Amino acid sequence: MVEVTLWGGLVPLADNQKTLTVEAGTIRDVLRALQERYPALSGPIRNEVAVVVDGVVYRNDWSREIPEGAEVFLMRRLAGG
Amino acid sequence: MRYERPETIQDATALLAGARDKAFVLAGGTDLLVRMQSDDFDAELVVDIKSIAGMGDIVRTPDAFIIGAAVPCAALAENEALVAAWPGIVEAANLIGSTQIQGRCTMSGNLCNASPAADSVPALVAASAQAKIAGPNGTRTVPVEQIPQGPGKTSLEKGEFIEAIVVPDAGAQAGDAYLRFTPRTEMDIAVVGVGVCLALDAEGVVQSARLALGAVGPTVVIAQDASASIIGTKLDDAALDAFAAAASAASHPIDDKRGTVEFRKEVAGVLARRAARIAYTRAGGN
Amino acid sequence: MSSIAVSTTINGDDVEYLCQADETLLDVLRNRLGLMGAKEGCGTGDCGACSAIVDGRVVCSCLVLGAEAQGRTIETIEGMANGSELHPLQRKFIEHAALQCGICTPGFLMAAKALLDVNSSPTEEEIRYWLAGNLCRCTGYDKIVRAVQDAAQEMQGERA
Amino acid sequence: MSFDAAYQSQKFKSVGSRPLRPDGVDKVTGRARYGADFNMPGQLVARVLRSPHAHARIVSIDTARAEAVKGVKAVVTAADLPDLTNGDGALFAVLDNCMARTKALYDGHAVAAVAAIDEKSAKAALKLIDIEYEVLPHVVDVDAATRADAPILNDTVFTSGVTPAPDKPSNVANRSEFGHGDVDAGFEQADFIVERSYKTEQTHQGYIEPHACVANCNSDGTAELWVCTQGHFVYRQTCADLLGLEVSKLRVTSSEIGGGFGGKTHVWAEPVALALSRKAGRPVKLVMSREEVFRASGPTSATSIDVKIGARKDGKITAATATLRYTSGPYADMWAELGAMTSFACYDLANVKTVGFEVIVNRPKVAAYRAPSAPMAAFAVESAIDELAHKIGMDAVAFRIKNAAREGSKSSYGPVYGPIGIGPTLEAAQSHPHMSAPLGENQGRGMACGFWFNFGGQTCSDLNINADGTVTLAVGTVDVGGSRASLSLIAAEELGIDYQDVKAVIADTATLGYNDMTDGSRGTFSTSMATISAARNAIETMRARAALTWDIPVDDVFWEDGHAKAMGTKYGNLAPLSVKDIAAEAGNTGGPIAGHSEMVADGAGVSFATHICDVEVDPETGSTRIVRYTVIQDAGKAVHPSYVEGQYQGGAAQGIGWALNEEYIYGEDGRLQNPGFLDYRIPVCSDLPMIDTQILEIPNPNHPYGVRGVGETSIVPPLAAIANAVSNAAGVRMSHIPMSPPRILAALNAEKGK
Repeated sequence: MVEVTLWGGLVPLADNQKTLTVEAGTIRDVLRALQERYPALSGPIRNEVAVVVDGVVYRNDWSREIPEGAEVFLMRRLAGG
Repeated sequence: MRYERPETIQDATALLAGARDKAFVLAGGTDLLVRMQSDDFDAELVVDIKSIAGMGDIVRTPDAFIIGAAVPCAALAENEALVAAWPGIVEAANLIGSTQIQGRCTMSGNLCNASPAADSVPALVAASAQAKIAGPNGTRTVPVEQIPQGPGKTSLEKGEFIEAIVVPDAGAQAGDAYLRFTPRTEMDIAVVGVGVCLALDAEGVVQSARLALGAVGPTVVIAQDASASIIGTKLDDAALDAFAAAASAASHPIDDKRGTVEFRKEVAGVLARRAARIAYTRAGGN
Repeated sequence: MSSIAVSTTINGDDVEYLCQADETLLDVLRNRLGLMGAKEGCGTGDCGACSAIVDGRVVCSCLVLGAEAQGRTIETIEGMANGSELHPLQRKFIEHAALQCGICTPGFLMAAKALLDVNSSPTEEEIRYWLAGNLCRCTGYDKIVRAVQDAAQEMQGERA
Repeated sequence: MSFDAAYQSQKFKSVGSRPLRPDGVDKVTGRARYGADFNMPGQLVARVLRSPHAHARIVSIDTARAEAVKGVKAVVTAADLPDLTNGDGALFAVLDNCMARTKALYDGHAVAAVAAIDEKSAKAALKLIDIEYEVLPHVVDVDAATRADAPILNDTVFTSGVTPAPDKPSNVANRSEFGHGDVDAGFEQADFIVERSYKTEQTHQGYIEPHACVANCNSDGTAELWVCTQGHFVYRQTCADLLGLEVSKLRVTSSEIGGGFGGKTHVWAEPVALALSRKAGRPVKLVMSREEVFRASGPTSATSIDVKIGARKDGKITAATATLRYTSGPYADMWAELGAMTSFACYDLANVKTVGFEVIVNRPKVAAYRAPSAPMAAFAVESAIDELAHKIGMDAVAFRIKNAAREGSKSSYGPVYGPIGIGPTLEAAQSHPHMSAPLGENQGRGMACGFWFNFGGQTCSDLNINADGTVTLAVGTVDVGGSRASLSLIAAEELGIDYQDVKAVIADTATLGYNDMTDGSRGTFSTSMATISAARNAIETMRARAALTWDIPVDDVFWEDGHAKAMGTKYGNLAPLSVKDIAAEAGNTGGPIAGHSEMVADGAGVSFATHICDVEVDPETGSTRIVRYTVIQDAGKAVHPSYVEGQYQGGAAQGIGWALNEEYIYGEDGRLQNPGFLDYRIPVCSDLPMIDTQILEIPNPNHPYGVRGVGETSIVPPLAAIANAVSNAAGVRMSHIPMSPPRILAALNAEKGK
């Protein structure tokens, strides 16, 4: 089981919950589980999300395994300069 | 647009007089070519005066320096006699733009561009320099401050152009200085410009003084009472305070993208004080 | 507006071209003579990326008319190396990483060459004020100044 | 083949050295070709007509007279760019920004464009385009735009991130919030509190190369674009979307790029050039003037930020809040959100809350500018932190060390930090000689910290072993600051060959797989990872070829120091085979040898820096001179140290310009007053001292060589470092950037009670 914290913008789309627990081994599993539970999340998840696992930001690598007890955060996909 | 490169002054004045529409003189071109970039620039004729004999020369006569209209500012610093006699004028001319601009721009062009913030004009005015104007019916000479009439406007008649700047001999106990305020150390248009020229007697007492301020009015401001406030003094602090206050009072700047009214008035006083002290030492004062 | 015929010398070669009265030397170099080394960064003489040397003085070629080049000697970046042998300044700019994007480099090299031609061992301050007309947004100028100092020393050594 | 990105500590032979860059000779001889240096036969010249109004409805456009001008081959308006964005708001914003569809939303907004055989006829045609505007009230100031009486720019914009959802349109497009703990309780425990509001004016990236491209559309749907860009693959996708082209048929070639800093991550006029070419049936060259670059490309945000920080006597911060208002131009984006996330990112805080408001105004569409949104937030926070340290009577560095985030700290934007480098940069600053150097009259020292995210991204690279054993490395990230040299070092290191035997080139979109934008300081980070992966693939192939040559099992062949070697002694002493040896036989052992990599290089890790700055303030004129400047930043592993130093120095110089002189100045009429390098004053050579750098190397666990991104962080600390130095030099706390002489003199006078 993995605890996932959503960024402010997504909270209203998930029954106003800030953190959720889902069954997941990789980032892809987390995103799939979230979308199944709250279909409204699929829009932002598809084109503007980045996932932070233990402090490291991933923008594309959804195959990244999630270590046991790791902290998972959903963040807006950010632009650099 | 037509480009002409006359070889004599007469041909130049004839060309300028003969133009139906707008005609411009090209010496250094560092102002003219910038104006040409804008879409609404149009001109019938550009007269390049650099092929006219003498335009590129600095001639030393017993009582003056005659600086040809096509002499680039960089060349002024290479003329030891001029630098020795008029360091203020040379430093003002050398503050215009960058090395690349210095290789082209001229004091006559700076004068005719009639920008309130021109760098060389306050120093020339302080030095009581004159402009030798060539025209269809001969030449005339006027004090330089009579050329600019307002931003971008000069007193030159149709067919006239400046042939040379005439700087009188400085005299023994005389010294001049030019300072300007710009946010960067180079490449800026003056937010405030201050030209000072003064002459001393043997004991170091100020006999005469002229203060000219740039970028604090539509044209260069000659601060009469500021000059008066230091005549008869040895430039002690009280005299300098009065000089600075008078310089600020004489300024009537505007707010614009380069500076505010309060800033320009205050800094005019600060620079006037500093320039006066430099001129004083150059004039042999302690 | 009829064209003006101009004959001049560029990088030691005799060159002739036709240009419009209001055409700048920069446009002539780039669009008529294929000398693309001079770059237009601003078109108003404020950035120095178009610097060229006319009769020994480094100037902004965007503020010179093509017609004014008649009978003058012009040096551009393309003439700085001696065949395939780079000028010491060109070598030192690469060695010191004195360029990143490189768009300002031709202009800096022209200005630095003009400096060393008149002042063979300039101080840091003299270099910085002489090069103030060349804008660079990538390097912060540090390595450019060091490259010019190093080249001056090497050229000084050659002369000594 | 899965790629193990984990860091292995090793002794490097090539990485860490300072060789000459492969593209150096072209750049010092003037042969390098930038955006405006490319021409196609029969090309037309393009000119864009731009709105002189800050806010106006386009009532009608009549191009008949313009089309009749001799030499004009095409005139386009928004009608020639039909809306194919099918509901994608961000893409529609790009389309509308390239050419206004209903309203001109800022001074300089493109409304029409002309392609003609020469500039003269193009300029003449522009004057004959009859356009009727209905001028509307405008607003350019970030705070004025949020007031109730402000003119509404877009009546379809309702503030998102607010519950309940508002029912009236607003210029505040989005509210974002971050943080944790209970700030009110935190402030109760504070012995000292600093509360202040700060403003920063809009600045531009200031790249010396104006945007330029040559576009060519053929009647068979194929098209070509030569353009200066930070991401030709992204430009291809965006242009294809906007013009309805198939991605495979649009080939985009990245020219040498004359600086970008985030400003060339976005299309501005490229779709217009393609549209003109399509309509005229001829290639079109479009080069922006410097004035157009200032008026109509992508400067950064203007901001207004309120900060409140409380701390106990012992120096522990108990609570911190920030409210950040960022302008985004007429189209909302994520700039305020980024500011809210980065503001307190350097610190380990129990109670923190940041709220960001994205404000739309009649200014050009904001694009990224090197660590976008972070420098402004850092200016406000690091100024308040400095003031608080003074109040408590603690040394500025010690106060930061006490509160700095470390491994395990919960960041103010949410996630817990892994191993991070802020502590080491602060300790390095504390012991740096600059910190104890003497100061002269009217001089002061200031310091500040900076944070940036750093990203990875989709990256491809091809590494081909040529017959002579030398290597061609084709990469898809753009080289602005010497990355071809760094990536050649990486390939040489992994293959075990000499740097001189590797030549790196930037491939165009038709010859390499998709690469993300070169932004987020990812150039060297991601492409070095892809290059290592490609090199390892090539090594596997070469081991197999060696095995074939020796006729022994491939498992008994290992790679070391650039040679295939046979394991053990059972095969007698087979002479090791070099890359050259293996390449020479390639024809008979299976054909050309190459290593490819198509990967997602992620896990860039965040980046920290500490800057120290000495200034001298002239008390009589308010002008500030930078006397000494030191940058201390963690690079993980400096691949080519000279170009890492270059990033540190360049970022600092841009920060110095931003802090002291650079700003967009708008008149009452909403028009930009200083669209040029004369009055938009970036630092010149004589304005700056040498900029000293110190590279820390704390390996990034998610990169084989420990490499971190370095390109952006260096612009984050300068605004605050200089503000703190000015405060210590002149005794005035400046809260408005840029700290121009008039503002400092006014503050000095106010201080003296004049």
